[in-house]
Amino acid sequence: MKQKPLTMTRVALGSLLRKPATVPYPAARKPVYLATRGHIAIEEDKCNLCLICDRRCPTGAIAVDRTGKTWAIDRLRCIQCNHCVDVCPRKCLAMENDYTTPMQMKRSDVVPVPFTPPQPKPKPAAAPAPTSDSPLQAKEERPGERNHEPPDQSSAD
Amino acid sequence: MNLFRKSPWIIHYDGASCNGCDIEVLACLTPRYDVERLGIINTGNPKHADILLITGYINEQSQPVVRTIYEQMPDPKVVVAVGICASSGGIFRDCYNTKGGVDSTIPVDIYVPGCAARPESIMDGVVQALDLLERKRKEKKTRRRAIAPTPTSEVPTP
Amino acid sequence: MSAWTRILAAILFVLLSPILAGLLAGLDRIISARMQSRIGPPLLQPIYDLLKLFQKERIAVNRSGHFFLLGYLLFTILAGIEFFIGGDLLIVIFALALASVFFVLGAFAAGSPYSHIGAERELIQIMASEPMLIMCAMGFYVATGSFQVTTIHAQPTPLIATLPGIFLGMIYILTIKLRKSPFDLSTSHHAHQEIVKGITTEFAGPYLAIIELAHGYETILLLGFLYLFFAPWPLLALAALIAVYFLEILADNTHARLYWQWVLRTSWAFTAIVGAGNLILLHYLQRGGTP
Amino acid sequence: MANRTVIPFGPQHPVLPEPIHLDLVIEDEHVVEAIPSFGFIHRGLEKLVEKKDFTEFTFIAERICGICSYIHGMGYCQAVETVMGLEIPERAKWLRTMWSELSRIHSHMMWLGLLADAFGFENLFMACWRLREGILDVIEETSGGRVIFGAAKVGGCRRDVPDDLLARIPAQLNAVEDELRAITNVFRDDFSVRQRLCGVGLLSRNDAYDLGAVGPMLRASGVAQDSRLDGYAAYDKIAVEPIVEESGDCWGRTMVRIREIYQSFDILRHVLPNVPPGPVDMKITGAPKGEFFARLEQPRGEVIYYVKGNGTKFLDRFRVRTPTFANIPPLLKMLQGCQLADVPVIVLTIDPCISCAER
Repeated sequence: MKQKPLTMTRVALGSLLRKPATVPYPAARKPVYLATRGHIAIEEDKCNLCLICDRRCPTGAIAVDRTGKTWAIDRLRCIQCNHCVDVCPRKCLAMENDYTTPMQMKRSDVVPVPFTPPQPKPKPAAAPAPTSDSPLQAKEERPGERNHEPPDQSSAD
Repeated sequence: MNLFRKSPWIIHYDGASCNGCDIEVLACLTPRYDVERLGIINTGNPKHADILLITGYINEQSQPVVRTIYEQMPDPKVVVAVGICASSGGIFRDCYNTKGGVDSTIPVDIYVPGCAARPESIMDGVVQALDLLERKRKEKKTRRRAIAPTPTSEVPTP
Repeated sequence: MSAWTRILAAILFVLLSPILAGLLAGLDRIISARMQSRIGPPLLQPIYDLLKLFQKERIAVNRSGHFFLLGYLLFTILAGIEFFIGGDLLIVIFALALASVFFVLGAFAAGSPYSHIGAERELIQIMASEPMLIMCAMGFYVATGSFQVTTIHAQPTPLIATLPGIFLGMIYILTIKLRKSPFDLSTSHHAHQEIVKGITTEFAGPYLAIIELAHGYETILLLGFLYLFFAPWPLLALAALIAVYFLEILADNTHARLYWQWVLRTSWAFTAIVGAGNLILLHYLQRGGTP
Repeated sequence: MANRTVIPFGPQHPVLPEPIHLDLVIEDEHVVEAIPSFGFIHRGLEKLVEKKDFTEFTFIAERICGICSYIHGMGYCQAVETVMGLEIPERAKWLRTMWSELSRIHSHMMWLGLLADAFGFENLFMACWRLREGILDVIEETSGGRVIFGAAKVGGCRRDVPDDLLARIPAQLNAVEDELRAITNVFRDDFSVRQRLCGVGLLSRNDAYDLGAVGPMLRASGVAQDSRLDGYAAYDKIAVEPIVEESGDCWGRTMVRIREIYQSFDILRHVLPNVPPGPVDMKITGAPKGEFFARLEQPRGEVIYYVKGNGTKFLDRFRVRTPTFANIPPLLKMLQGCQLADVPVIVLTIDPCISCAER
């Protein structure tokens, strides 16, 4: 096969004359698709605090507090795997298409859940006894955990 | 004029990540996203860089590397943890060889969530970092003035 | 040209070159970006970069390195002043070579393997480009009988007519001097390199800005050299300079980086063929066809 | 400059985004020896099988590597399915084939760009990555993620792809393919590219075989080996011809990968209209008991998954042997005696994926 010089010239000059392929992001943005996995949202009215999402989350990003009646997600732990959406028995979780914005402080998004447990019949989700990662324990370790002190930064001068 | 807003140069270090965020960081440089619009250059040299993008968490072996890169960067500098592994250890935080997110080793200024972090997210994170750069420069200036009335310019080295 | 206009030209060179070179580099980056289907940075980006670098913290690896860098900047400016004041072309070339040597010494002083390799490669690039620069001065001498820039500038006919080979050779080494692919061996502005940033690896903040500044002066000076080929017709000169610069950008975007052996070999071969060939032919013609 | 210098290469390096460290002992810009050190990215994720149950481990398997993410997830699932004796639905098999070919195209195009970056050809890098975005769009539209697909599941696929979308994809692929021709012609013909690739990093057929090279490395040295011929997923119904080059140098490996891109386009054009209707996953009962080796063809070469179940929800053992791991001995062999400028090119021709290799 022969070597040819300047084979890229046509591509380069062609691109020079065409419109750039750039989507100027903050001004315009690429459309998202129906399937795009962005972030988890909850319809808190439907939630019955069954704890299934809490237990099945592969990274432990979701924390459900039955006594305080809150559903919380740590966006910095969520891997958008969609697993909680798949396992949610009441279909109150959904995968939204837009991603979470960056943040300067670590925080959890806490959603209060207006759920009043019906008195007579016992809740089905409470039946399997949690072994090591009980919701209470998981909740307690959340604030302090992995919250390392930044190492002493000795500035250069 | 806020010059750091106009010309942030980045350096990218791949901690122990799965490469997903790395290729998204690189994708930011390429025509679809083209961060050079914002004056961003991927220098690859810590001494030229203003913003350190780290993907992936830290393990024993990479800890000194990350620390060295951070210390080699001249002030003002900002650290952006890209992806959930860099932010919190992510799905690998239960592995035996993790030390946690980047904040276990160096102070992190911006956390970019996502697995893998989308290029738009990374750009948002970098844009947030720009304001911090200018603020850090001013802080540095006032601190220096407070310590010594005559500004010393060079770091003496043997 | 009167002495005052010449002094004015030199002052303008010192004052305006950074801005002009910045604009040129900005244009370069925009056109490169468009060739890559990107939007590219704002036009003033190189100037922003330069000013930002001056605001960064000064990290010193080695004080002597910075002394050499100041030498690089100073001698580049001196070469430029000598050129625009209409002085001796040989002094310009020697001052420029000295400036490059200072730059190389500065990189050697840092002691990092990357900057060492970068400095070695820079020396090779100087070796590759210097013969052509000297041959350019010789060509001007053969064509006009003088090394003085004023005399060369005052020629009634453009020198491109008698020195086309020298002009081609100058374009060739301009690619080396501008650090464009395929000759971005020692350091590269945009593309990534196996030796990190090569010769500039160890210089941070304001010192990097000095390098950029000196590089800007050098660019304008070299474009001044090319201008001399079209001196009587300024508009043609401008068009030619724009065309040459565009070709440089195109070459940058259509070539991979090549080996230093290749760079040295081809630039000497090219210099010998077009430069020396042009000189010999010109000499032969001036002697009235008798050898 | 005849005395020996040691150049540290990595773990942070502009042309190689991944953390591998090589101490290059050089003499006159010639590499005498390359001493690697590893472990910058070791996570120990194989141990996690003891903490996560075998279905949830799929998410971790997908994150062994973000570039070949889907094939890792799929290979793990395939190994578990074989241990459990599951026969997954036909549609799931075809969708798996589609996604693994898409990920091969995206990986190879990314690699072409990185190779161009290694020899300082910025425009070519940008061009490859620009076209790759077209493939990523298809991936995102079908699976929901740009790099981490999240579509693998023990017992099938996690999501179905609507038929009208499947019908639309070939047109998108054709558009990418048309533009790609001009770019790959540059790799094939261009003078400066050929200068940097031809005759660089020679690996003879015997060396490649003895040192255990896999994938495009092996095929570029003239050995026709392709695990897709084993007929996993729907590959038993597709004729796959291993792509072989004889030259054994960097250029040969580039050509193998370029031809594989076009081959994948052809396979996809065959797969997409033939995806059969039906369910995409099945209900899983019980837990894996027994052991199995699954062999798959990644973009980088043959990958092997070993799974050992003990009848509980938690697996006993899980091991991956990734192609990059297998390709490192040939890499060290090739680096001896090359020029310093060739180091990034040679390192990239094995298509290093260090996060795969170190897990």
